[in-house]
Amino acid sequence: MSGTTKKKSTKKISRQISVDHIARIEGKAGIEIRHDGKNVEVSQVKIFEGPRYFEAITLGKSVEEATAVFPRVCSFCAAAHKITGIQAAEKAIGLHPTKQTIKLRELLYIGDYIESHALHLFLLALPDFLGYPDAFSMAKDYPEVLSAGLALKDIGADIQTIIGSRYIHQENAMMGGFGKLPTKKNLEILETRLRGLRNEGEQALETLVGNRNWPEVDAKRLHLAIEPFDGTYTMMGDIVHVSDGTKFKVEAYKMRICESVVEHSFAKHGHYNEQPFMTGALSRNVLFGDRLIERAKELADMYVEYLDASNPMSNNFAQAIEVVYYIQRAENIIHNLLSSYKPNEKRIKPHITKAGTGVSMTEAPRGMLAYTISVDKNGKVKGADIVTPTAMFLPILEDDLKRMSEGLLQQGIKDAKIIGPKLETVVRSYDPCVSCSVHVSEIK
Amino acid sequence: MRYVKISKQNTYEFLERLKKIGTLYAPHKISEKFFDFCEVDDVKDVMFEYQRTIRPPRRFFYPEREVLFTFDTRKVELYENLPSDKKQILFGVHSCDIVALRTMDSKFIDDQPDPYYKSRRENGIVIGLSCLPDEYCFCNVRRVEFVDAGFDLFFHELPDGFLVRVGTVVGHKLVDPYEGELFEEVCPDDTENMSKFEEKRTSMFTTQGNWDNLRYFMELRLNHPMYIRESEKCLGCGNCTLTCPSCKCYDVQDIPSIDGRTGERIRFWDSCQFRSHGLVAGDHNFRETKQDRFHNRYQCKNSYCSATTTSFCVGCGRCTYFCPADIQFKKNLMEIAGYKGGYS
Amino acid sequence: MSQSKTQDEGKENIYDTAKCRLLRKYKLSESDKLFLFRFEDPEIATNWRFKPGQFVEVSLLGLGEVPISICSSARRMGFFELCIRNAGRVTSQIHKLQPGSLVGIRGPYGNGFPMEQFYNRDLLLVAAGLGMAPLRSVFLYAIDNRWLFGNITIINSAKFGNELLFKRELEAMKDIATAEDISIVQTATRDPDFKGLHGRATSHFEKVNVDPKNCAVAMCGPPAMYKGMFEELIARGYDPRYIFVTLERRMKCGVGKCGHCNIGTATSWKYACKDGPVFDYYAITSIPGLI
Amino acid sequence: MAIIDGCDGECQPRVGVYALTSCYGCQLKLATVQKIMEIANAVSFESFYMLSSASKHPADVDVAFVEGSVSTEKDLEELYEIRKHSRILVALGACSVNGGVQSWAEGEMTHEELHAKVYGTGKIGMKGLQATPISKHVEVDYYLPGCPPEEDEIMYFISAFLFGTFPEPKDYPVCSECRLAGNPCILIERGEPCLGPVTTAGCKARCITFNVPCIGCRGPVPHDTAWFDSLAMTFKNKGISKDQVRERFRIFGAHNPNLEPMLKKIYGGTD
Ligand SMILES: Cc1cc2nc3c(=O)[nH]c(=O)nc-3n(C[C@H](O)[C@H](O)[C@H](O)COP(=O)(O)OP(=O)(O)OC[C@H]3O[C@@H](n4cnc5c(N)ncnc54)[C@H](O)[C@@H]3O)c2cc1C
Ligand code: SF4
Ligand code: SF4
Ligand code: SF4
Repeated sequence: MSGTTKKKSTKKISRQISVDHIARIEGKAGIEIRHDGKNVEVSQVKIFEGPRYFEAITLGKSVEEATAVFPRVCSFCAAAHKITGIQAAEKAIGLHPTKQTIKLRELLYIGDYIESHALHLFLLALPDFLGYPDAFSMAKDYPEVLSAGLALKDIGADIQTIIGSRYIHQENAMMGGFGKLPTKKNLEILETRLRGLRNEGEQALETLVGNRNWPEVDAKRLHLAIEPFDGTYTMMGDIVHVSDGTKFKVEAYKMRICESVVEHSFAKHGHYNEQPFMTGALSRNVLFGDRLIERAKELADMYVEYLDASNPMSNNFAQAIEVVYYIQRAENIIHNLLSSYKPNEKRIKPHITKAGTGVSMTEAPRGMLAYTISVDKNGKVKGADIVTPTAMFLPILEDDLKRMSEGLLQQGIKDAKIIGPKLETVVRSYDPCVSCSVHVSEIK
Repeated sequence: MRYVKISKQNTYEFLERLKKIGTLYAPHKISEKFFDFCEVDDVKDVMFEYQRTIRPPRRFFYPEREVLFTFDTRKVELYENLPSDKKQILFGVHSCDIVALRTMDSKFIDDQPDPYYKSRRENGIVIGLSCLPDEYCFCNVRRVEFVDAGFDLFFHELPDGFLVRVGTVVGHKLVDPYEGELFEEVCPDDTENMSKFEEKRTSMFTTQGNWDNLRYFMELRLNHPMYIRESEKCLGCGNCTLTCPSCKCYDVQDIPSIDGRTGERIRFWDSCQFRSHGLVAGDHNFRETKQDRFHNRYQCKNSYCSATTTSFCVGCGRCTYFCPADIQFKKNLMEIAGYKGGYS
Repeated sequence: MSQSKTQDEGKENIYDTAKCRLLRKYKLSESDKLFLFRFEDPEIATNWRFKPGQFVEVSLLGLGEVPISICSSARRMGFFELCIRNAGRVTSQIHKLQPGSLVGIRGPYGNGFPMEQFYNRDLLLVAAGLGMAPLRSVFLYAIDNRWLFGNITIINSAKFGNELLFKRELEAMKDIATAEDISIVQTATRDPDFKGLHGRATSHFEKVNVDPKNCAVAMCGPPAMYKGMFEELIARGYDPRYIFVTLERRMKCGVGKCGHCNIGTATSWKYACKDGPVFDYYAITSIPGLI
Repeated sequence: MAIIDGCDGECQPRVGVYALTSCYGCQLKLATVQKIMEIANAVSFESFYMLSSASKHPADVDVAFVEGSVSTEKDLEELYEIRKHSRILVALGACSVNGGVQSWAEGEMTHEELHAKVYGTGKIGMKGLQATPISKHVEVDYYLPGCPPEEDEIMYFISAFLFGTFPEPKDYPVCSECRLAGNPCILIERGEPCLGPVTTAGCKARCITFNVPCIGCRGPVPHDTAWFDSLAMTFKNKGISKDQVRERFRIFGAHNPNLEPMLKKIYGGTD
């Protein structure tokens, strides 16, 4: 998988470390590092995913059909794409969903969080910490860890299935509401099940804490996250906070975060003020961690040294804390919903009379996700722009890889077989979503 | 026959008590235009006036999908999976559907009984309900608009309740404990009202006449152009057969499980409108084209069931009402047979 | 005949199977094999009876069931043979079975040939391809009860010479019989290299050694063959009341319930598995759609 | 039963899970089925990059699940490579079976135009292709349609494979499952364009059960029994415009060559 090859003769002697196919991430990507034995000249995450031109293929489609297509950008955060896309589309046509719809969407989104985080932590990241190639082999020695992970994945999936029709590509979530609302009984069952899963929720955190052996890639960095509404900690809001103290409205994201085409992948790269930045669970924690409540808050305080803003590996811990938090929040939301639940509330059918543009940003499990959708007066999509978290953090990820490999080289470690896997671990900690990153870009 | 009367108010109470005997199913409104037999949670949801349910009542005795056997390949053994003997009570079955159930019986019980169907049927209680036809109904020309067997109780609508015919011993036993309490005697006024209801009902059927010679014309006009014209429209989706109360085709499959040795032998409803229905090895198909399959249903539904002395089609109108392509079964039959008028 | 593990006395599940052990398998052609089975349960083995032309449902757990005609003599109690063509999902796996394996069998099903009506008559058996399977059973029945039948002629045809089923068995039969009362005609319809007769069954009537007026005809082959044969037979003065054919249809249950084998029209609606698979001349010619 | 010829049921089948260009939902579905651990016990995953660093490529496998459409030359090379090393190749999911949402019809905008529109000209070294189903390039032994495929169909396929066979084919539409599920018909009741009548069954009418008309993610019913014309005719009679019908069919079937002729036949020249 990894190998050292000599580069064609250039002036300096340049050597290469490459990982052809990073395992245990969503999508197909490789790493390429070129160095002269001491300094790294090039560090790239090479993305081999083919382009899917989502913005282009949805052009001219009726906006409702387009919102069915967008989530196909990515399966790991299909609900995130679905909801963000729908919100942007609703804003474009001036449709205001009901309170209940918004709550249910948040619940659906939480389902996505729990499933996605559980999957990442237990099946993709933990094998690194425990020293296995995959979860299957890990299962033999850590059956209870894995079964906790699977139980969490299941509840996340079931929340999405019950609200959204399935846990990948939820067709039931539509503009204006839902085709059919979950029954009261089903919500009650979910509530009970969530209550029974608190221990499982902490399992990932405990295992991670017990096996802290991550590579060091400390470096100061910018964090960006959306300020959740209502002073809570959640994925929806209207204002982006930057760790340098600035703030901007989500509508302004296109001006603040610029994307550019790079040579080595179909994914575009995002920068804030010309600087690479981080987004994701860690950034949320850094900026809004103080809003966590109850057990999640306790845990975050207890393990504060594991939540180091300058170390991307901390992202795993921040995710583990979010799992605990969101189990609790889902339970609370269901509880609230049930007190005045309207199971027969009708979806507001979109009624399009004039052209418009809508912007929506949410925090997907992996970080900020932005949608801009323009609709003409016939309800056809005139333009779409999607910026995904992975596209935003790719530059800083590449910087981290550079720092990491330079650090190792300076320690005298030159063997690609050792460096390769360490680099992979760094990539994995970001929980990148490669298919997300390539299927999107701007149409002018 | 025994006749009793029950008031509307007491009917709810009666339904409430039926729930204690077993699982009670009755027609519910499931959307703007559709009804279905659903398990009764709140008796107030039961619909006493409805035209036809989207799923036919046969499914309570012959479910859409059931496990016949489980198996173990190491022992080469099939383990029977007979249904439990829990009671199922169907309230609100129209007379056409009751006759349709009897046509099912003729296939599944009378000859080499199917143990699954038979057991459910024995544990089932069928309570009929009178109805008023709409333009899709033609049970009258199928001669099944009034049934005299195949139900345990039959409820006839009166202005202030129901006149109940008691059809079987099971029916008597349902009435006995509440005689005097919920059920009262039938008085001449009630009979008068039932008479009026029946009269009104008869006049409401949009199709009149005698259809007894239909199946001969079906055969004499085997190549009627209607088949070509209408099968063009057909979506081959099987809705007509799957909603039909007297269609019974099924397929059987073995579904192995991931352990590599056990599994289930299941059966599930099939439809003659599907390509594979007449397909045999070597890709030869006895009903090759959509038109062949379309034709097949028309012949099958109009064939004769000796047990009920009616055609298998009981004129419930489902296959037309639930056809997404809007193909009109009754109208097409009338076209073939050359029957006039009466269609709206 | 069915036996079941969990059922009460007297209650029977018509879909349950009885275990049969594969004793031997023989290769008949590239795609056909002959399988010899015996019932595991001695009681079933001694009591099981079938009529020529009937079929069984062979069940391979995890794969499904297929209808297969019984092709052996009705006399050999407890044992029966099936000639199976490798045609798909289930049959290909049956072909892979090794002697000693167990399969599930239920049946026999279908009406079979009305052998009693054939008594004291000559017999003409016309088979094409796999059609020889059920007819072999008829033939063996006549041999076993030789005194009940007159002259016998078999016309066995196949596309290619090496696809002629039971070719050698039939040849051997002829050698043993030497007598003129048994005639075997084997012909390949599309095989110029075949060392034997060529052309369709209808073109070899001169070799048929039966009395048309007093002969029973049993046929099994593709529907197209029946049409030609009917014309030929009627023209030659065969009694239509004694002409029988067997039909193939898709079947799942074998007992007239699953509906796949339905044939006919509104006035005569038939199930090939129960009302057939053997039909007489008048049924075939009066009910549209049978062939 | 012997699973693999010549190993008497003793050896574990080797399985590879690969992705071309896709959203990874199908792999995710496979990775998250309830009985994933039982599958992992029954087979050995030689290549499953999403879950295991012990993955090899290429790996000689008995069954290869291939997700995604062919959208770059690299995809194509990889697909050939996979085919060479696999005994049975399964197309997993809509992209791989039919091309998926990212397959668009040439003509309206060519691939080059599209590419230029999104990425500008020149800068990217890699070459993209018009997304195509894998069956366009290699022989496919089995199809598991759906976006994403259904859990029970994945399980049925794997178990059937362990039994030495394939699942029995489905050649009927979602519509029939919709009826069995007891859903009210959206097309009849609301006159909305539902693709259930032409879409391969297997999802148990998942979306319609949620009151959402089918968008055809499982692709057309096989063996030419998807009666597009009849459905378009029905849509027309319900007053649905040509444009709406086209858009519906195009979500998952943009590359269908019959689409435009069919629309022309039913709707004539008008929109
Ligand atoms: C009365 C009768 C007698 C038969 N006798 C013989 C015989 O003696 N020897 C022989 O080799 N074949 C015989 N056949 C044909 C045999 O049943 C088919 O070849 C066999 O079912 C093919 O099954 P498969 O699963 O291997 O093929 P596939 O093509 O994979 O079959 C797929 C599905 O189609 C069904 N199917 C396919 N063909 C038929 C069919 N003809 N009847 C019912 N279901 C079918 C199977 O049950 C299976 O579920 C007979 C058929 C009938 C109806
Ligand atoms: S054929 Fe049509 S009208 Fe007749 S019983 Fe069946 S569904 Fe009803
Ligand atoms: S809603 Fe769609 S799938 Fe369901 S019956 Fe109607 S047309 Fe068919
Ligand atoms: S109903 Fe249609 S869109 Fe929904 S899952 Fe089934 S095939 Fe896909």
